Amino acid sequence: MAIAREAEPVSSLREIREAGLDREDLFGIYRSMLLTRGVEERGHILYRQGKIPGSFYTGRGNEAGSVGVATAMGPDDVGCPLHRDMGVHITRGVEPWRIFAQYMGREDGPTRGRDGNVHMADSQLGLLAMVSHLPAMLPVAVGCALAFRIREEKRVALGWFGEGASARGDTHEGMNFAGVRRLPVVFICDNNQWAYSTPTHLEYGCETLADRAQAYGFEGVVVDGTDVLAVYREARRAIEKAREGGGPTLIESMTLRMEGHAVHDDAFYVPKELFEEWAKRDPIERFRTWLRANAEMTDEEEDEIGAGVKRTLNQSMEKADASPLPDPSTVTERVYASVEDLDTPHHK
Amino acid sequence: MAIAREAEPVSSLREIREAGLDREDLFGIYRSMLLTRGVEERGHILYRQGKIPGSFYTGRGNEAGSVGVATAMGPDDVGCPLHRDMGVHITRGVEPWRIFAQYMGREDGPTRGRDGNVHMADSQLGLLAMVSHLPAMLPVAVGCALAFRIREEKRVALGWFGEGASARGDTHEGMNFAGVRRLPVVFICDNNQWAYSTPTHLEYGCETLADRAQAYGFEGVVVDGTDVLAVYREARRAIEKAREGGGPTLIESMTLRMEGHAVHDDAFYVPKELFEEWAKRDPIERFRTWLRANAEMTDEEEDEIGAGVKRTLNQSMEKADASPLPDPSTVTERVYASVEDLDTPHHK
Amino acid sequence: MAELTYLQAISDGLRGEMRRDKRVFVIGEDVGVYGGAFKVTLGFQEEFGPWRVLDAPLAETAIVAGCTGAAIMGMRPVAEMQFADFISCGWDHLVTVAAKQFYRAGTPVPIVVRLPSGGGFSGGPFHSQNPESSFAHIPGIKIACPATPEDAKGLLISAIEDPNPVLYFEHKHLYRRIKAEVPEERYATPFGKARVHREGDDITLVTWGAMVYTSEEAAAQLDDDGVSVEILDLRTIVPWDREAVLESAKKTSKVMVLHEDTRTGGFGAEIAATIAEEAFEHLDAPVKRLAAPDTPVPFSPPLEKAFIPQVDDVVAGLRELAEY
Amino acid sequence: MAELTYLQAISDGLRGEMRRDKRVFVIGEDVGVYGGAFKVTLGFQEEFGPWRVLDAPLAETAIVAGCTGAAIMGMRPVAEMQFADFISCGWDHLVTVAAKQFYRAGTPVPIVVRLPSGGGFSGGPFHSQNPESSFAHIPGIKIACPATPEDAKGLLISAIEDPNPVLYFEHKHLYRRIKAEVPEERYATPFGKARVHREGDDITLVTWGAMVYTSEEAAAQLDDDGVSVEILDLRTIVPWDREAVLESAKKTSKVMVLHEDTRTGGFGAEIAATIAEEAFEHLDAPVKRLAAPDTPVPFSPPLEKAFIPQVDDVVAGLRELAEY
Ligand SMILES: Cc1ncc(C[n+]2csc(CCOP(=O)(O)OP(=O)(O)O)c2C)c(N)n1
Ligand SMILES: Cc1ncc(C[n+]2csc(CCOP(=O)(O)OP(=O)(O)O)c2C)c(N)n1
Ligand SMILES: [Mg+2]
Ligand SMILES: [Mg+2]
Repeated sequence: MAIAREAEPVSSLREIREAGLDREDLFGIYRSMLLTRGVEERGHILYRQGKIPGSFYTGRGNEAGSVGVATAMGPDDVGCPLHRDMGVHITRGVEPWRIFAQYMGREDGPTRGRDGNVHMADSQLGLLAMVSHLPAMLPVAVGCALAFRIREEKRVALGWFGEGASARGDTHEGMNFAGVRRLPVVFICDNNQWAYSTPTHLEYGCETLADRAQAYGFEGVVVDGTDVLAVYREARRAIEKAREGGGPTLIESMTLRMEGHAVHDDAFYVPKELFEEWAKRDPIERFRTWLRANAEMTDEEEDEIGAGVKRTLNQSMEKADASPLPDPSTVTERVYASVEDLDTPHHK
Repeated sequence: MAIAREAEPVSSLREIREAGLDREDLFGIYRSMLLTRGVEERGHILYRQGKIPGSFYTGRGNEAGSVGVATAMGPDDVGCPLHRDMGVHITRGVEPWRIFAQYMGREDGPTRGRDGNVHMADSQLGLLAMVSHLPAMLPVAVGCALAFRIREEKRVALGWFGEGASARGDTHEGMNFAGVRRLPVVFICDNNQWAYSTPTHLEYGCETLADRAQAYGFEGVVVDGTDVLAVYREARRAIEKAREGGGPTLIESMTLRMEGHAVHDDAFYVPKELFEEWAKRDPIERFRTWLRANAEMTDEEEDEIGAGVKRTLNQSMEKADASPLPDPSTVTERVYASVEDLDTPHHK
Repeated sequence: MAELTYLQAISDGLRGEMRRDKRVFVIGEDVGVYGGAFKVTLGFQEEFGPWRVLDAPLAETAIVAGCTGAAIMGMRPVAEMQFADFISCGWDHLVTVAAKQFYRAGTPVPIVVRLPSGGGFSGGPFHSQNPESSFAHIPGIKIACPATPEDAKGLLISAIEDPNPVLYFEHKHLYRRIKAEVPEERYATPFGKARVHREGDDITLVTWGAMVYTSEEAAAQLDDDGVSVEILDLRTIVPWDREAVLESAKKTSKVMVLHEDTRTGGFGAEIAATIAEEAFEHLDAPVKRLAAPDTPVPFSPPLEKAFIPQVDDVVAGLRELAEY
Repeated sequence: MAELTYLQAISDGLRGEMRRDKRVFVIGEDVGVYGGAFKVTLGFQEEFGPWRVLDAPLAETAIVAGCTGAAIMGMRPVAEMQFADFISCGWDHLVTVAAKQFYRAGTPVPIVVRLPSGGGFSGGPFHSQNPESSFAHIPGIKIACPATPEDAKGLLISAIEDPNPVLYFEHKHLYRRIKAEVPEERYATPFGKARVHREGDDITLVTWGAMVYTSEEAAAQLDDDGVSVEILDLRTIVPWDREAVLESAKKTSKVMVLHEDTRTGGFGAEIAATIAEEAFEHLDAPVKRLAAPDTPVPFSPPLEKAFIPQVDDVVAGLRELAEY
């Protein structure tokens, strides 16, 4: 008894043009997806080289989901992406060298070495830094939407969560409040079929998580999370609906976590065939093929984008490595904010 | 788009006989409902006399809901009733004098003066004492069901919650876990249309809360909470289904909180017409009429039950008043349990 | 100056800030039409409308997290817990998100959570607690515990101005029992400055909240013994006024720390340990801690009386110190 | 006796109890097929089946509340938090239900929550915390913090036997780093009895968890100064061994209290305040507290090193005390 709508794939250039993207935008999306994967692949190398302390997570398999949604956001919209959503940071314009600096605990990472991994955000770009506790930022996104509603601004907040984190009370309290007040917020469930080693049937008992939207009085939609254009179209619909006062939407973006939970995990518990099956639907390869078939991307264009990404990555790693480690004597600083610290783009 | 089933009223004696109740049982239910209301009305008097410290809550309007469900429980089933569920305590057999002693903070109340109001339970009768935090006992009931499932016992746990408390994460985490593991638990939502002064449209955004059951992969049903027999029938169905391995059910029992939130609250915010409308559906009067029409309850029988309840109440108040206040020198005792304290019916 | 109850002072302070600053809004269970369980926001929804005085669902995490998000977007949320006890349901969001977001990510979270706290009226284990000590251990959170109507207003204004998460504990037992002159104009009472509630030379008594009045009664009894007690009302416990406390301790050489919350791991331990460490050479007696025993708050009056420190307990403790 | 790592000792202790007592079951995120984030329950599901080794949904409240209900129904649940940090999501159920149910209603809640805690490997603000102090303030909860493999096993067995909610903090940094002989037979290490990790005459150092080893290294350096340091490993902080601490304090007259958690309101304050009050006349120097500074746990190695008390910090503190 599925209740939520199932989104169709995007099949033609015309269709996606209607949804607001021109050819340049499409190339931009492709570039962001490549960059997203590249940043994480390079991060992995840095990790193996011992340059990244702590643990290391990637979002391989979720590049379409994260980039697709972020592309649909307006400039003044805000979002709380999680640990599989590097594509959101990239698409919003965080410079890759700062991400590498973050990974390596350097002073120029967005958290200045205070936090690691993708626990970061650039407030200039409308993003809020995630905490580890999942999905604590979801009800925080609802709070952002509340501010927009109180001030009657036409802005939208986005809250991401994993299908595993859907089990937490935070998900429920946030969605319920958003539904009651019809707040301008869009919820994105990155459903990658695993929560660490836990399969979905041990996480939730309903058919699709998008069905839960009706429990809160709003719309749910399931989208193929390897189809960046379908994700974009659905996100855009939901965001514009929220902007116009139509209330929240829950988008469930289906993909597979294509690696272990983190770098230490070989995902032995995931059936090999599942990986093989989903490898065929690799979001980047899928979009590349689409671009060749539907947007007439040439060899040249493709190479240029690929080479540009490589260049950016190389330069970024170098630049990041030049960033200093934080000065230990500053460890006790900035625990409490002073009034001047309120002078951020968010707070204005 | 309602999803949950709507339960029909019970119309004939034959029907309720099939559901497992004979004439004596019906009189027993009637007596429990009278006693429930009587205990709370007397409590109110004691409160006005200054004999009850703190605040004072009643469940007027919910006598059918609480008694109906408790009647459907098996002797080894357990439950976590809340503040509108005095009828559960009464039906399970808690002696009224101990409830008055509890109200008055006396040594013979189930919490020995450590807690007040209906924050109590007799573990001998399969009940767990509620905490104030709503609905914290709901996931605890799920934990009881987990123990039954691990030990493969044919026992069922019941967890109550108000429609207001449905907004809390506890509700969600408990139901989700129960759904995933198909645990033998039945959830009862006492939907009395108000959470303190807050109306339902500010509490949840869906049509009926029973619809939420599908979000957890189990069945939901809405029942008229003023029809004790319908409540009984649905509770029994759900309990026996859970007992046979059929997993959880969510029953939403619709009524109106017929008084203020607590004794200090005159409920000015509830439209008068609403009270008038629901007064016509008073669960006790409704059942009395049914008994006269369908079970041929005679004047004599009715009077006898009424007089018996009155007698019990009078004796109970007297007995309770003879119970001593706790000895202040014991205040620091029994913060930690010793191994001997595990010797309760629950723990065996 | 008008004579206001403690409760009116809170209400006035909050209303004033809402009039002054459009970014300030209140959210909580039943704060709207009902005016809050204790009527602090009575009439607010009429004046400010339903989007600045929001009846929240029964969902403390949604409230605290919602305030966090709104604050980061430039608002100045003031949340009301119906009882301080229910903040346990918002604990995670306060300590995990609000307290750490600035240190980690440079994002200030200027929220205020109002917490009607304290016992003395048979509220039982879940309507009487003073959970300030648990939070005082968490870096990134500030904590105010006003004792007087004047401070109730001034500290609330400071709390709203503050760019950090502030827990504002308002003692329910003072709401209507304590009345005093409160300046009508706007003023902000600074955090971290103790108030000398009563000057004295022989013993320093450090406390906050409702215990200020218990202390006062006890100190009056000590006067009859010829022992003069100085009462310091901390006003805020994060930050707390170490300088004032240490100075007074050095002057009197004997100190009692008193709080209504339970003893073990209570904030009194922090204060006592600090004095014992930093005024070591000035002390003529061990720093004495007086607090509730380590139990839940019991409901029944004789038990509750045995639980909450009473004037007699304080008198006995002060006498012991005096005789040391 | 076999030589076991700290982690193996926990694992062995738990497996033994599960074999012995059918009521014991484990629940947590990824404890089943995966064997837990740190592999403490590796192979357990194969041995005990999926209903005694339960992979929980990502839902700490469901886990803690579920354990509470199951415990009241006669089971002996052992929950695993994936990291101690996530217990903030179960805070309410621990302090509101589990801690108070016996006092209020006479219903014991014999649950154990295992909490992989502590820093030292760039886990950052949410994978490094030592949240024991927050809970130590809550009456009704017991807290164990083993430092050695032997205690890891013996305290876990005591925790499971205990009829109360027990938080069992296992320090991640000790998991594979610390190895020692552990008796093969079953034994229960009693709560509330400190262990003399090292005898000494001049200074008492009270600590627990991973800081025992930091203390040890520091004490060795003090030997060179001719100062002999006695190290007391508390093993459990609720209850804590006041007698042993006071006795040692009276013997040495100088005390340092050291913990990895942050300073203000940390449990060190309770210990220091108690010593300062009850051994007042025996002290030749103020009780010195050493702890992490009042900040979240920073990620980057130089910052984390500045945060967690290091051997050098302890040495410096001890020297100060020695010279006092
Ligand atoms: C409240 C909380 N509990 C436990 C964890 C540890 N943890 C980190 S990621 C993870 C699995 C998350 O699964 P899901 O939400 O599906 O996100 P995914 O990692 O699959 O993208 C767990 C259990 C956490 N981060 N937060
Ligand atoms: C977590 C929590 N927050 C706030 C309260 C204060 N409170 C007590 S009853 C109540 C309303 C409950 O509404 P509902 O769940 O519908 O139950 P009802 O009282 O209507 O039966 C509130 C807000 C509480 N008990 N628990
Ligand atoms: Mg997942
Ligand atoms: Mg209600």
